[in-house]
Amino acid sequence: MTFMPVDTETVLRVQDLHTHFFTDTGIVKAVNGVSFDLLRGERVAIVGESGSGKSAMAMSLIRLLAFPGKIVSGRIDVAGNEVASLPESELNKIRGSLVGTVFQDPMSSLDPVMRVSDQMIPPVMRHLEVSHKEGEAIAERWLGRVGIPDAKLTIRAYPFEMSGGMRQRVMIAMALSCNPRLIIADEPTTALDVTIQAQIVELLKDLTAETGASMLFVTHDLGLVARFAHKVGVMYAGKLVELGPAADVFAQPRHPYTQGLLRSIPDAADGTRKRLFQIPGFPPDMRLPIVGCAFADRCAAVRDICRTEAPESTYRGVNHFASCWAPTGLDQSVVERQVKMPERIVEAELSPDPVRADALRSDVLEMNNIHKHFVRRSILPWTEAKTVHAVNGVSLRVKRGETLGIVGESGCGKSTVARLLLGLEEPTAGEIFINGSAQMVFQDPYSSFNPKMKIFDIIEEPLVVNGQSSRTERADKVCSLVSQVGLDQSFLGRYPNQLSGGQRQRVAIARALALDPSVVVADEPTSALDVSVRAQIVNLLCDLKDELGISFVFISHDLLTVRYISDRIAVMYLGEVVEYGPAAQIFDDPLHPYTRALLLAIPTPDPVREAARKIELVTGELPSPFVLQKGCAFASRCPKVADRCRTEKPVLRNFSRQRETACHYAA
Amino acid sequence: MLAYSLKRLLQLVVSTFGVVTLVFFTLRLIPGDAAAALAGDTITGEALERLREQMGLNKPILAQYLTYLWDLVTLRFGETITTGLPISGLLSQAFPITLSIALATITLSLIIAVPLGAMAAFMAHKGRKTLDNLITTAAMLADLMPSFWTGLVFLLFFSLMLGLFPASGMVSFDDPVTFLKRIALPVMVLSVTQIATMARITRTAVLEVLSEDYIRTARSLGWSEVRVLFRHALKNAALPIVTIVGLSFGSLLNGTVIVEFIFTIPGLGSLLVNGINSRDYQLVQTLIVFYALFFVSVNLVTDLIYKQIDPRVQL
Amino acid sequence: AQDKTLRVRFYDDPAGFDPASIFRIENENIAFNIFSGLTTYDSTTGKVVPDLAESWSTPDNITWTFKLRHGVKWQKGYGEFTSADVLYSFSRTRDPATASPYATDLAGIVKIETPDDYTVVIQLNAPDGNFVHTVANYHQGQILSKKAVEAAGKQVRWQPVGTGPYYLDSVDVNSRIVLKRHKEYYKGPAPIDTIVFQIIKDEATSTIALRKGEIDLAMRANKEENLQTLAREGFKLNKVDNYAVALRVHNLSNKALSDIRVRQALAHAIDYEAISKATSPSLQAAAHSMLMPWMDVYTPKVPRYEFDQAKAKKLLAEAGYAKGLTIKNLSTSAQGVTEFQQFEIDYLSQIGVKMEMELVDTPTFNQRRNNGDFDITTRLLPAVNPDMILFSFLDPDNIAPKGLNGARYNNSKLMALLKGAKAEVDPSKRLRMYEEVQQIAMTDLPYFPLYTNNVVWPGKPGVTGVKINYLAQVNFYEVDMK
Amino acid sequence: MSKTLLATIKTPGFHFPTISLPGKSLLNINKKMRIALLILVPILLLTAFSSWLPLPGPLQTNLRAIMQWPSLAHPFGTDRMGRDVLSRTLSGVQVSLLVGFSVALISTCFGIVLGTVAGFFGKFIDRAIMSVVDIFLAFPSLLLAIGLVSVVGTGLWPVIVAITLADVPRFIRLQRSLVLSLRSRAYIDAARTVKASQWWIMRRHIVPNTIAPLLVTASIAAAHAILVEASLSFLGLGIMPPAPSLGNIIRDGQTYLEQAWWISTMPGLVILLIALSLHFLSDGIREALDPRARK
Ligand SMILES: Nc1ncnc2c1ncn2[C@@H]1O[C@H](COP(=O)(O)OP(=O)(O)OP(=O)(O)O)[C@@H](O)[C@H]1O
Ligand SMILES: Nc1ncnc2c1ncn2[C@@H]1O[C@H](COP(=O)(O)OP(=O)(O)OP(=O)(O)O)[C@@H](O)[C@H]1O
Ligand SMILES: [Mg+2]
Ligand SMILES: [Mg+2]
Repeated sequence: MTFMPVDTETVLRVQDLHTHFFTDTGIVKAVNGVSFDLLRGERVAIVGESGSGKSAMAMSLIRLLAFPGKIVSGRIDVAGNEVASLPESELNKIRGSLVGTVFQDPMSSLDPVMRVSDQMIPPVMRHLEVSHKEGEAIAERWLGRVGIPDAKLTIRAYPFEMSGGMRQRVMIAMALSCNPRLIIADEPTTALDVTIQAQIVELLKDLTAETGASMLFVTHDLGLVARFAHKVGVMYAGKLVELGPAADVFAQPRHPYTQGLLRSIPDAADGTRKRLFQIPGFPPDMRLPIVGCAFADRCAAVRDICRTEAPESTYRGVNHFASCWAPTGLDQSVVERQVKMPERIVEAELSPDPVRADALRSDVLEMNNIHKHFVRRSILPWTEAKTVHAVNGVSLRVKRGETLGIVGESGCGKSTVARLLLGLEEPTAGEIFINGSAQMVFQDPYSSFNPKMKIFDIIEEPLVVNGQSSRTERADKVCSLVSQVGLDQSFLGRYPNQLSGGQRQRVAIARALALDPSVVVADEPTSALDVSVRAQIVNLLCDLKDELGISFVFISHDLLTVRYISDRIAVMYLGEVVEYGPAAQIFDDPLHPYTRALLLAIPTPDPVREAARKIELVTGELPSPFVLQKGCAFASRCPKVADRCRTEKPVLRNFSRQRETACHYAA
Repeated sequence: MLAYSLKRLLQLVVSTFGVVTLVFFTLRLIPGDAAAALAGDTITGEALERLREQMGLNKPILAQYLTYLWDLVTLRFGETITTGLPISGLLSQAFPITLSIALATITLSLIIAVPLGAMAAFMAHKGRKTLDNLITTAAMLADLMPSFWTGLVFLLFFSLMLGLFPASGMVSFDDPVTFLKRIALPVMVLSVTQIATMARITRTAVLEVLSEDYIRTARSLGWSEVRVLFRHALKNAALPIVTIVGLSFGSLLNGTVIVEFIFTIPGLGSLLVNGINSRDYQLVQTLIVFYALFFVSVNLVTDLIYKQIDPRVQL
Repeated sequence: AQDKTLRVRFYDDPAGFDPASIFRIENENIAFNIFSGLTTYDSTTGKVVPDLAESWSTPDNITWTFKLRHGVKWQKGYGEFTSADVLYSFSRTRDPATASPYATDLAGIVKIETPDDYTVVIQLNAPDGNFVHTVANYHQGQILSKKAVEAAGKQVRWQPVGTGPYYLDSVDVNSRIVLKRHKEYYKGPAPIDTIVFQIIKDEATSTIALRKGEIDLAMRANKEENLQTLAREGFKLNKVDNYAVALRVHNLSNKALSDIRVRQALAHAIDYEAISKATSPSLQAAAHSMLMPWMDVYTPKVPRYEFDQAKAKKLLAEAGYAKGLTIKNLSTSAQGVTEFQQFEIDYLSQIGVKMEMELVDTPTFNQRRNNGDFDITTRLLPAVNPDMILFSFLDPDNIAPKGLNGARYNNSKLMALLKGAKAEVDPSKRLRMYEEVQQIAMTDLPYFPLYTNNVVWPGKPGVTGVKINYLAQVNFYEVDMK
Repeated sequence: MSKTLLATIKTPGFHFPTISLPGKSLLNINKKMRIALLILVPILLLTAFSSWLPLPGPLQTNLRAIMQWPSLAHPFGTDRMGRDVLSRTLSGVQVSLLVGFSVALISTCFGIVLGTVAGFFGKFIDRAIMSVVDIFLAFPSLLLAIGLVSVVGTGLWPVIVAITLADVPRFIRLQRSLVLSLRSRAYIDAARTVKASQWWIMRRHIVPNTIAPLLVTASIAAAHAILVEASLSFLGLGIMPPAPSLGNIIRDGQTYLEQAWWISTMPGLVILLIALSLHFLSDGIREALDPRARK
C-alpha cells in the first residue's frame, strides 16, 4: 500500500499503525496495523472490548502514550503533519492547537490545584498568539458556548468546586478553544450521568458541526455510537476488524465480533426477554504472537483458514470494510440459539394461581420512610454543620423472588439505600425489615476484595466469620458456589488481580450467595464491566434468581440493563423515590417528568431510531444536596414546572394499582 | 482561619502541659542534679549539700512542680540554676541562630533536592532508569552519612584545604556576609541528609502525580515536558514535600546537637544538651516548652501552606 | 604600636568567675588572671611566691603575718587594694550564706586581724606549714574588692573585679570571653591588649582552627593524633609535664578489693608504661606515686609494681580468686571508654579479671563518685599542695560522701605520720615523715596511680611565654606574641 | 463429588499459579531480593563465622601493630590500639544489625497495634493515642536517651529502647494514616456485610494490607537506627567501646581520618552495603507480598 497524499478534506490519515508497550513481561502489541481516514467534519467512533487497543490507538495519534508505549511503525498524518516522526517541540505546537483532546474522567483530568483560568488561558495565548486579555476573552467565550452559565465567575473557580458535568464541559471548552481541526475524545462521557451524558454528547455534536472539526471518539456505549457517529470502527486485539458508516454497520454487521457485540445489549424496544447473547471466551493475550484471526477461538463461525491465516480487511459495502473470512459473519442458526428468559414476576402477581401468588406476595424486604442524613462537620466548632439528606423518606418493598431496580442520577442516594439495607449505615429515621439476610455485590468487584486474599479465602470468609461448619464442609460449599456461578475450581488458588473483570464479578456473586441470603443487593454490578461481559453477568443473575428464588435489588445507571433485569423499578431523585412500578410499564409510559427525561436521555443502539428521535434534554444541574428543597426537588429542572411545585412537596401516591408517582401533574 | 488557629492553640496548651509534666518528672527521675553536675574532681560531699541548698534543690518535688507551673503561667522563665543567667536572654540569643541555620538548610535542601527528585521521577516515569537509579542511590547513601563524619570531612576539605569557610568564631548577625560564611558549613552538613530525604519524598510524590490524568491533559495542550513537570506535577506533589519540610524544621531545631558541637554553634541544641548535662532543670523545662510551642506553630504554618497550595484542603 | 590581640581556644562553657563558687579548670584559669592572691605560684618552678603580699612570716605555723604590697589598684576604677579587702574576701568565703564549697579550706582560720591597711595577721587552730598554699591565687585564696562585690549584687560571678593583669571586658556565654589588660597592674601593664577566648568544644575543630590561623593558642589539647599533626606543621607545643596524677580509687568496702593482694595483682597485671608510650606519649606517662615528682615532699623510694602477669595471677590465686573476678569501673559517658581503659580491660582479661565499665552521664557520675557508690573509679585532683592530695584521699575524716576519700581508707599509723608531718617545722624530719606516708600508701594501694597527666597548649610559634603551671594554668601576664 | 474436590484442593496438582509462602519461590521471582541477599548473606556468613576466620579477636589489642595499613594479615587495617578493624567490623555488624532489627521490629509492632487501634476505632481512643504520640514527637529524643542512660547505664538495650522510643510515634502515625485510608475500602464494607467482627476485619483485612508500606519504613528505620546508634555513641550514650558497633568504630576512627582513613571508612562502607541491601530486601519483599505485581 502506498501512502496517498492528503487532500484538503482529509484531516487525519492513519496507515498501518503499530503501537507496542515494551513491558518487563513481554511486548504488548496494543495496536497492530490500523489504517483509516477521517474527513473534515466527520465523527468516527471506535468501539471494542476493553484492552483491545482503543486508547493506545487514540493516544498514538498525538503521541501521548505513557511509558513503555511506543509507536513502532506506521504513519499518522494530521492535516499534513507527520506526527509519528515529528520532533517533540514541533509536536507541542500541534497538540492543543490542531488537535484537541478530551479524556474520560472529568474528575481527574483537570489540574486540581489550578484555577480553570490558569489552565485554559495560557494554551490559548500560546497557540493563537494573543495577549492575556484576549486569551481570557476567548476562554470565557468558549466556556459560555459549552453551556457554563457564569463564565466570568466560573473561570476563577477551581475544578473541585464544580460538578463532573461542568468539568467535562470545561475540558471540552479547553479542547476546542484553539479551533482544532481534529478532536480526540477517549470515552468522554463514560464517567457521567445519563442525563449529563446526553447533554455533553449533544454539545460535542453541535460544536463539531459548527466548527467543522473532525472527531475521533472512543466509547463502549453502542447507543452513543448510534446517536453520534458518522462512522464506526470496531477494534479487536489491536486491529480494526470492521469499519464503516454507522447506519450500515448497525444494520448489517459483517464481523462476528461486531455481531456478537450488538446482540449482547438488551433490546430497548423488545418487551419480551430473551437471553442475552454472550461472546464466549477471552480476548487473546496481546503479548503472544497471534496466528490467523485473533477472534477465531471465540467465533461461532470459525473455519480452518481462520486458525492459520489472518483475514485482510475487505470491502463489504460502500465504505464498509471488515476482516473476516466469512462473507457475512455468523449465520442465523447461531443467533437463533438464544433462549427465552423467564417471564417477569409482576405479571404473575395478577395470575389466577392463588398459591403461587401468595408465596410471591410475602415481602422479604421492607423499608418504611427511611431517612439518612450525613452531617458534615467543619473543623470550626461554631460554623453550622452541613447536612446531606442522602435518603429522604424512602419506602420500598421487595417480594420474594422479585428484582427491584433502582435508577436515578449520581448522588441521588442509591448507594446509600443499598448500604442501609445491608446495615453498613444506621438509618437516621425509619425502619428496615429483612426476612432472612441481605448480601451485597459491589460495583467494582476488584476493590471489594482484599488484594492479599486468594479467591478461596474470599468466598470462604463469610462462612468462617459466621462460624459455619468445619473446614471440609466449608471447602465443599466454596466449590459448589464457584461452580454455581460458572467458574472453574482452578480459580480458587488465584488472587483477585489474576482474574478478569467478569470472573471477579462472578466471585463476588458467589461470595454473596455463600450465606444463602434472601436478598442480594447489587450496586451497579455491571458498570465496571465490558459490554460483552456485562451480558454474561446479567444472564447469570437472571439464572440465579430463577434457580434459587432469591430477591434482588439491582442498582444501575444503565437503564437498558435495569429494564431488562428488573421486575419492578424505583426511580430516585435527590434522596426520594419519585416513581415506582413494574419495569415495563414505567419504561413504556413514564409518569414523572424526571423519569421521562431519564428515559429520553438513554441512547439506543440503533442509528435509525436515534436519528429520528427529537431529544429533549433536561437542562441545569442537580441542586445542592445540602439544601433541603421546599417544594418538588425536581422543580428546578422540570420542563412542566408550575408554581405549586415550588411550594408544595408532592408525595408518592398510588397512580394505578401497581404504580406510584410523586408528581402533582402526573397524567 | 483565626478560629482554626485558636483551636490549634488550645491543642497546644493541652499537649504542652503534658510535655511539661513529663519533662519535669523525667528530669527528676534522672539521678544527679545541678549541684552534682557542677561538682568536678575537687568538690566534697559536704560542700555539695551546701550548694544544693543554695540552688533550691532541697524543696519537696511537688512544691517545685507547682512553683514551676505558676512561673510558666505568669511567663517567668527565670534564671538558669547553674550560671544565674536569665533564660529568656539565652533563648533570644540561641533561637535566631538555630532558626537561621534551619531556614538556610531547608532552603538549600529544597533548591537542590526538589529538582533532583523531580528529575529522578521524570526519568523513572519515562523508563529511563539510569539517572533515576543514580539519584536514588546517591540519596540513600547521603542519608546514611553520620553528621559527625560529614562534619569533619567538610571541615577538612572546605575549611582547611580550600579555606572557603571559617571553622570557628563568633556567630554574630552584625555582618551578614561573615554570618553566612560562618554558618555555611553546618548548613551544608545538615543539608546532606535533608537533601537525601527531600529528594526521595519528591521523587515518590512526583512519580505518583506524573501518571495522573491532568498531566496528560497538560501535555495534550502542547506544553513541554519540563513545563509540565515543574508547573503541574510539582505543585500537585507539594503536599508531601511540605509535610517533610515541616517535620525537618522540627528536627532541625533539636536534632542538630552534634553539628552545633562540631562547629561550636551556640544554638538551641547545645543549650538543651548543656541544660541536660548540667541538670539545669529550669533551662531544660523552659526549652522544651519552647520546642513544643514551636512544634505546634510549625504544624500550623504547614497547614496554612497546605491550604495555599491545595485549595481542596479543608481546615 | 598596634594593639595586640591574642585569640585563645576555650573548650568549656563560661560558668562565672566568683572565686567562692568557681568550678572547672578553664574558668579557673580566667579567674587566675583577673584576681590575685596573697601568694601565687611561680609558673616555672611551681614554688609559692609573693603576690599581693610582699612577704610573710610565721613563728609556729599557727600565726601567719602577711605584709601587703602598697599601691595596688583594683580594676575598673575601684581604687586601691587594702587589708580590709583580704579580711572581707576570706570572711565572705567562710560565711555559710555564701555557701562556698571552699569554706572548708579556710576552716582552720580562727581569727583574721588587720592592724593596718597593709598588714594581715591570720591565726590558725592548728599548725599548718603549707598555709601559704591556702592563700595562693586559687579559689579561696583570691581576693575580691568589697565595693565591687556589693555593687554587682547577684551578678557577682559575671562582674568580677580583681587586681590581676587582665580584667573581664565582656562575656558572651555562647561564644567568647574577652579580657583586656589592666593598665594599672602593679607589675606594669601586660604586653597584650586583648585576649579573646573563643569557645570551640570539639578537639578536631580546634585543631583545624589553629592550623587555619583562626586562633593563636589552644587552651589544652588532649588528642595525641592532633598534637602530632600540629608538631609536624611547626606549631609550638607549650607543655607542662606531670601536672597531676590520675588515681584509680579502690573501694575498700568491696569484698575483693578489700584484699590487698587483689589490689596489688591489679597493679602488676597491666603494662602501664607501654600503654602510655603507645597511645599518648606526649600527654601521659606512667606514674609511681600519689604525688608528683616536682613536689618538695615527693620520694621515689616507694614500692614499684612491675608488669608481671604471672605474679598477678599468683596474688589473685592466694586471695582466693584463681577463677577470676569481675570488677565494675564507674566512669562517665561523656568521656566514653577511653583507650587507656580499653587497654586495661584487655590486660586484666588476661589474668581472668573482668573489668566491666559502668558508664553514666556526668552528673550521675559525680554524684555516685562523691557518694562512694562504685567498685573502682578514677579521680584526678590537681593540686600543688601535697597535703591537699594526701589529706583529701587518705584522711578518714574525708571518707565519702563527706570528702574525697572514696577508697574509705583508714590507717591510723599513716594518719599520725601525716598529721605530724604537716605540723613539723624541721624540714628533714618533715621530709622523712612524708616519705613514710607515701611508702605506706603505695603498699596498701587504696589508690593506684595510673598515669601522670601532661598539659599541652599548642600555639603558633610566635606566641611566647606560655608557661603552664602545675595547676594547668597560664599566667597571661607572661604571654606575648610577635 | 464435593469430597473429591476438596482432595484436589489439597493435592499439589491443584493449580496455585504463584507463590504463596516465602521460601524458594520468593527468590525466584524477585531480582531485588536476589541482589539484597547477594550482599547480605556473605556479610552475615562472615559475621557468623568470624571466630573461625584467621583474625585476631575484636577486643585483642596489639601495641606493636598500631594503625597499620590494610594488609593481608589485617584486610581492613588496624586501629589506634592495634586491633584488627575487620574483626571489629564483623562483630560490630552483629551488634548493629541487632540494634537495627530490634528497633525496626519493636517499632513496627507498637506501630501496628496502636496505629491500628487509633485509626480503626477513631473517636476518643484515637484522640487519646494521638495526643500521647504528639507529646512524644515534641519531646526531644535526646533527653529520653540521656535519661535512659542515666537510669540504666549505657549498653545495647538502652540504646535500642531510646531509638525505639523516638521511632514509635512515627510508626503509629504512619500506621494510623494507612488504616484511615483502608477503612473506607470497599472490601472492608464487604466484610461488614457478612457480619465479620471488628477484630476479624482488623486482623484479616486491615493489618495485612499495611504490612508492605510499613516494611519499607521499617527497613529505613533499621538503617537509621544503626546510624543513630553511632550518633549516640558520639554523645557518649551509645554502645560503649571496647564492645564494637559499626557506629562506634566509625566514630572512634573518625578522629584519625587524616592519619588512618581506613579505620572509619571500611566499616562505613559495610554500613552502606547493609543499608543498601536492606533497602532492596524490603522493596523486594514488598513486591513479593503484593499480589498485584504477580501476573
Ligand atoms: N502503560 C501500559 N503498559 C503496558 N501495557 C499497556 C499499557 N497501557 C495499555 N497497555 C496494554 O495495551 C493494550 C491496549 O490497551 P488500551 O488501553 O488501548 O485498551 P482500550 O481498548 O482503551 O481499553 P479500555 O476500554 O479498557 O479503555 C492492553 O492489553 C493493555 O493491557
Ligand atoms: N459517608 C458519607 N458522608 C457524607 N455524605 C455522604 C456519605 N455517603 C454519601 N454521601 C452523600 O449522600 C448523597 C447520596 O450518595 P450516594 O452514594 O447514595 O449516591 P448514588 O446515588 O449512589 O450516586 P452514584 O450514582 O454516583 O453512585 C451524595 O450527595 C453523597 O455525597
Ligand atoms: Mg481506554
Ligand atoms: Mg452509588
